[in-house]
Amino acid sequence: MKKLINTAETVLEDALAGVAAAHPELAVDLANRVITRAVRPSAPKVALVSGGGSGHEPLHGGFVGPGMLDAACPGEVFTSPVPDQMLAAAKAVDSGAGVVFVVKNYTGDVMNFELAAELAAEEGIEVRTVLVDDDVAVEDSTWTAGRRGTGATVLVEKIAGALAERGAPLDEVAALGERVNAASRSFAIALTAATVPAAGRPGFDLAEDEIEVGVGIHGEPGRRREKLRPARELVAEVVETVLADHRLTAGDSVIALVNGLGGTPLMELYIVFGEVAARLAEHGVTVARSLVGNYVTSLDMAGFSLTLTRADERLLELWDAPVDTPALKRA
Amino acid sequence: MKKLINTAETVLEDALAGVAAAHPELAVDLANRVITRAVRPSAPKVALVSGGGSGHEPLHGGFVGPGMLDAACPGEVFTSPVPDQMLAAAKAVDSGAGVVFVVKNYTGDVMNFELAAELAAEEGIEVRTVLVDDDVAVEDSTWTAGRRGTGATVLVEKIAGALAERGAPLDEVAALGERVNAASRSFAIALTAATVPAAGRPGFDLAEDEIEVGVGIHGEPGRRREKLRPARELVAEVVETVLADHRLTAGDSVIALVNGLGGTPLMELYIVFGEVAARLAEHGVTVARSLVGNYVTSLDMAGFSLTLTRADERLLELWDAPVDTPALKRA
Amino acid sequence: MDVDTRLAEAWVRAIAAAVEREHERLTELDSAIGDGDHGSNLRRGFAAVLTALDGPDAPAPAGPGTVLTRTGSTLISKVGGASGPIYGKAFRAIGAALPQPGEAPADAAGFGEALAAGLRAVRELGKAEPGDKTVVDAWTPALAAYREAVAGGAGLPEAAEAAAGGAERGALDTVPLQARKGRASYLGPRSVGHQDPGATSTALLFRALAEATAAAAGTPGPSGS
Amino acid sequence: MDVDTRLAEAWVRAIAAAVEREHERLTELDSAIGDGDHGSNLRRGFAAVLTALDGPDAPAPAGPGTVLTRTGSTLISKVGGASGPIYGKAFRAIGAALPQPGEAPADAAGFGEALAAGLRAVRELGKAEPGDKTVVDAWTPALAAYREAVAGGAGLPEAAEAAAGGAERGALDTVPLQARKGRASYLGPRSVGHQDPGATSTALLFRALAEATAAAAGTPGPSGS
Ligand SMILES: Nc1ncnc2c1ncn2[C@@H]1O[C@H](COP(=O)(O)OP(=O)(O)O)[C@@H](O)[C@H]1O
Ligand SMILES: Nc1ncnc2c1ncn2[C@@H]1O[C@H](COP(=O)(O)OP(=O)(O)O)[C@@H](O)[C@H]1O
Ligand SMILES: [Mg+2]
Ligand SMILES: [Mg+2]
Ligand SMILES: [Mg+2]
Ligand SMILES: [Mg+2]
Repeated sequence: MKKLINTAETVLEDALAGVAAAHPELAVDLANRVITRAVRPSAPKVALVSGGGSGHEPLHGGFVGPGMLDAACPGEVFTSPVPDQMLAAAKAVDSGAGVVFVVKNYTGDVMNFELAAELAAEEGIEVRTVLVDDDVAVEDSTWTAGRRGTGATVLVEKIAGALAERGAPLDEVAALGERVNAASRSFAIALTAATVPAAGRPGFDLAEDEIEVGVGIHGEPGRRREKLRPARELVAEVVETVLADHRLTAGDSVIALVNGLGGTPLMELYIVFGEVAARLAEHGVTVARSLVGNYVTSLDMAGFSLTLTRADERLLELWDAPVDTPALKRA
Repeated sequence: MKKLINTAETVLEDALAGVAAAHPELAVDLANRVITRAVRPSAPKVALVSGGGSGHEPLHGGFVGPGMLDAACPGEVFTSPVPDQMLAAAKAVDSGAGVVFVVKNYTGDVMNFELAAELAAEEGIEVRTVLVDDDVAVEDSTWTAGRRGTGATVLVEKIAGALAERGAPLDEVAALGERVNAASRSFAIALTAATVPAAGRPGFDLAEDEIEVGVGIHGEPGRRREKLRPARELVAEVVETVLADHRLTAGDSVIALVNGLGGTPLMELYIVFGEVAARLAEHGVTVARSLVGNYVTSLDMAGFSLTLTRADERLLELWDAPVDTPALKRA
Repeated sequence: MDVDTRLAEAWVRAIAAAVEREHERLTELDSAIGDGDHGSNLRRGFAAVLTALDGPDAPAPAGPGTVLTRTGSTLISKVGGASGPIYGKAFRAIGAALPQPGEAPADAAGFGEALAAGLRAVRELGKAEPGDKTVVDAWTPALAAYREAVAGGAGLPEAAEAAAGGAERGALDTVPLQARKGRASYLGPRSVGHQDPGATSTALLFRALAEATAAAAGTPGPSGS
Repeated sequence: MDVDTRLAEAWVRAIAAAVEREHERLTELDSAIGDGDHGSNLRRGFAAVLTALDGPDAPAPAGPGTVLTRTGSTLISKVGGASGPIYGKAFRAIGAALPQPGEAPADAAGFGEALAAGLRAVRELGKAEPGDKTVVDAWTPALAAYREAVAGGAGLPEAAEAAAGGAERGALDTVPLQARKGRASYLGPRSVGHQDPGATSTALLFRALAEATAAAAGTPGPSGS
């Protein structure tokens, strides 16, 4: 394992120290492991709190700031944070208008946020939870823990964050978050496995010509193993898979996120995006907005995910709203 | 070689097609391989043109936009662009106020931009060239091609770009670019080699516990091979190396860029930045501004570079000026 | 043998030692069908539990129930992931099911009820059925074997030994199962052929109970045996 | 033998064929002490040169000088990197040094002057001295051997053969050198022990000249031999 770390045990605290040093616009509570905005919103507003295992940076800490999250709770690598963190975050950012937890659908995250919601309620904080479950690689959700939450998280946090910033009430912000999630589908392909620092070696072995199709963001293997093929073919398959589930049709318009999993150069992500745009054009689907880069990563995993969110005027307008976070900015 | 590409021969054109599809705010001339702003500045201004081999994304195309570059010329992977590209770029963006070429100091880049400058002069375009050579790993510049241009390029392009945006004359913009370069020093460490698509395999072989110290951004081996050590120790060495050359002393303040080489997760870059901040604090050097992320990459190479630019009021004020490019935004 | 504070602490310490010894194996199992952190999750959690027991700020526990509820709370506060709430809630439920200080301490049968409360808590939180390839698949046969032993007249050490055997068989029996809960479920049929990490740690937990009770039986403590 | 249009074209085609054959080796050498693109750079460049010669838009060349200056211009426009301008300027200089259409064609001695002009262009642009581990280290001995052969009365094919030998020796002789120009110079002492890719491609270029002139000598063209 080759990593720029001090020890496997201290990756989270060391990384948080770096975030604190790099971002005066954020306040990092190292003891509670909570990242908030350094400058509180001037008026009371619904607060957005998210969190999850670390190793997905810039998610979630990189999305804290005006127009998006109020707080993020980073857990250990690929491990849901603990309820105490979310409670501390909720207490730190609640202005009385209530708190929305944005939770990616993983057993651990769901359970821990659930416990936190109970604790917050006991402290008199109103909490709504938006569950993100956009990954269509998880095919049979009756017989699984349900679809995983992946790339759509960025869209939920951005769009619901924009609405919260405008002073919308708690239920409305949560409902919009749910709508964005319902309008989103994702699918990912990995070229290499991720190495969890504490595990010390890659989660699975792939031959020089093999890929994992339908992976999540926690280094787990995908639905199946295939041979590497040209980007055009891989993307065509990914687009077909997403569209098959999404029922997007000619005339629809989408926000498209081509997301790197951490180890893939931007140049390749642009090649992928070019293919995505071409395939969608063939289907008559318009790419109204797009985002290409590393947003929801999986440590050093090479590969990409595609997220398509069906767009309408309102979502686009909120997507375009100003945002000022370390990883997403718009004037 | 595992890459999300169609063919090794078409990576550049396929990536440019993706850039064109992803960024309506850019105009991509696929035939000439020139990226410009889609919307021209309203008033005549000095135009900044940069370029270099591809594989360093987001450099340079990702820095085209208000407040930074007017045009970028991407060459083949790790290969300087050709003079025709820079000439086409200069013709496309010159408003009569002249053009500054920002050139990283590599034999190929220098030669090709030199030829381009001659051609541009023949067409009546006034050109100044700012050479970026910040990499202190190249120790004995009398016996080499001189210091390489690496991370400082981002600072030169941002700061000179801000000045150009305000309407400063050609010589002033070029002089400021040179001043930023002179105030900057960089050093890089690689944990893995980069794989050039056309070569098909890594540029060098590293054992599971080895690193290359003092690498450039073209996949070439560094000054020496060492054993991997904790981030704290690696960073301490890098900071010492840069400071030794830079003669920064207590009370000085810097803009610090911790830059990922393409294959290193953001979490590790934050760990590195935390260590950089701690070491600089020990030296009494203030980090006035910082940037952590993938800005000047080397395909899929894992590792980081550190760039320190001595800051003064004027540089900071221009660093803080608005910028709106795909990879760097500030309101 | 009754369940006293000392036994409760000994059990928790034995789990911590087992986790320290076996965390690499747990992580390896979790790498195969999960995300490769189960060992480090429990290790972090039980290290914190030991600190809570032994640290300078540790209050003297008011009884075995308190030891176990505090263990559960610490796991919830320190582990995260799926196993944090699951084991955390389980220990809190076990602790809550034990008699209060002043009441008569739990005997083998009473402790069986507490273990059952633990399983109920796991199932309530995680909604897993037996056969879903989770903690439940080790805990269920462990509890059944424990009860059968008690019904046959066994004391706590023997019943715990039976439970450990049951948990270990249950963990092994997860190998051919296709996961339907937790991360492993994402793998679909590819989860078949691997032992579930959580069921495996549950087996460690019951093996630790067998060790702690056997040791208590061998070295009579203040409460005798 | 004089240098006519057909010979100039044959030379360029022979280089293109050699580059197509050897590009992987050139890239491999460049991977060791450079950035692993020298083979693909020249391959891209000479493919474009062939298109410029043969493509539908190719104008009929007005003479051997035009063939070579056009080759140089195409390399400059298509290659990039260090080798693009270096070889581009070299071919442009060689072409410019050849007699204009209407003038008496260059003989072996005249062509030697053109090759010398090529080397001057390389050195003017790149500022490399012999021993810096560059193209110059193959071109210099190639030119010396060529001139020596011509001084000894050799015709063009024999002189070219001598030049090819000189270039190949020169390329081999770069192995022990420490690079002082180009990317390889960044490696410092670590550049020692590797053959320079650019010197190696220069050897291909002179070997192609030997082949083309030998073929022209064997199969008399319009200009005879
Ligand atoms: N719904 C559930 N009910 C019971 N146990 C579960 C459930 N989901 C997961 N588990 C257990 O949790 C274990 C994984 O724990 P751990 O790796 O620590 O958490 P995570 O899956 O969040 O990384 C699995 O092996 C499984 O036994
Ligand atoms: N200053 C120079 N003068 C002459 N030849 C040079 C000089 N610098 C580099 N070269 C030659 O260029 C070769 C590398 O070419 P190439 O790989 O195509 O370009 P780049 O180095 O830009 O990647 C080197 O092997 C060397 O022979
Ligand atoms: Mg986990
Ligand atoms: Mg090159
Ligand atoms: Mg796990
Ligand atoms: Mg090269």
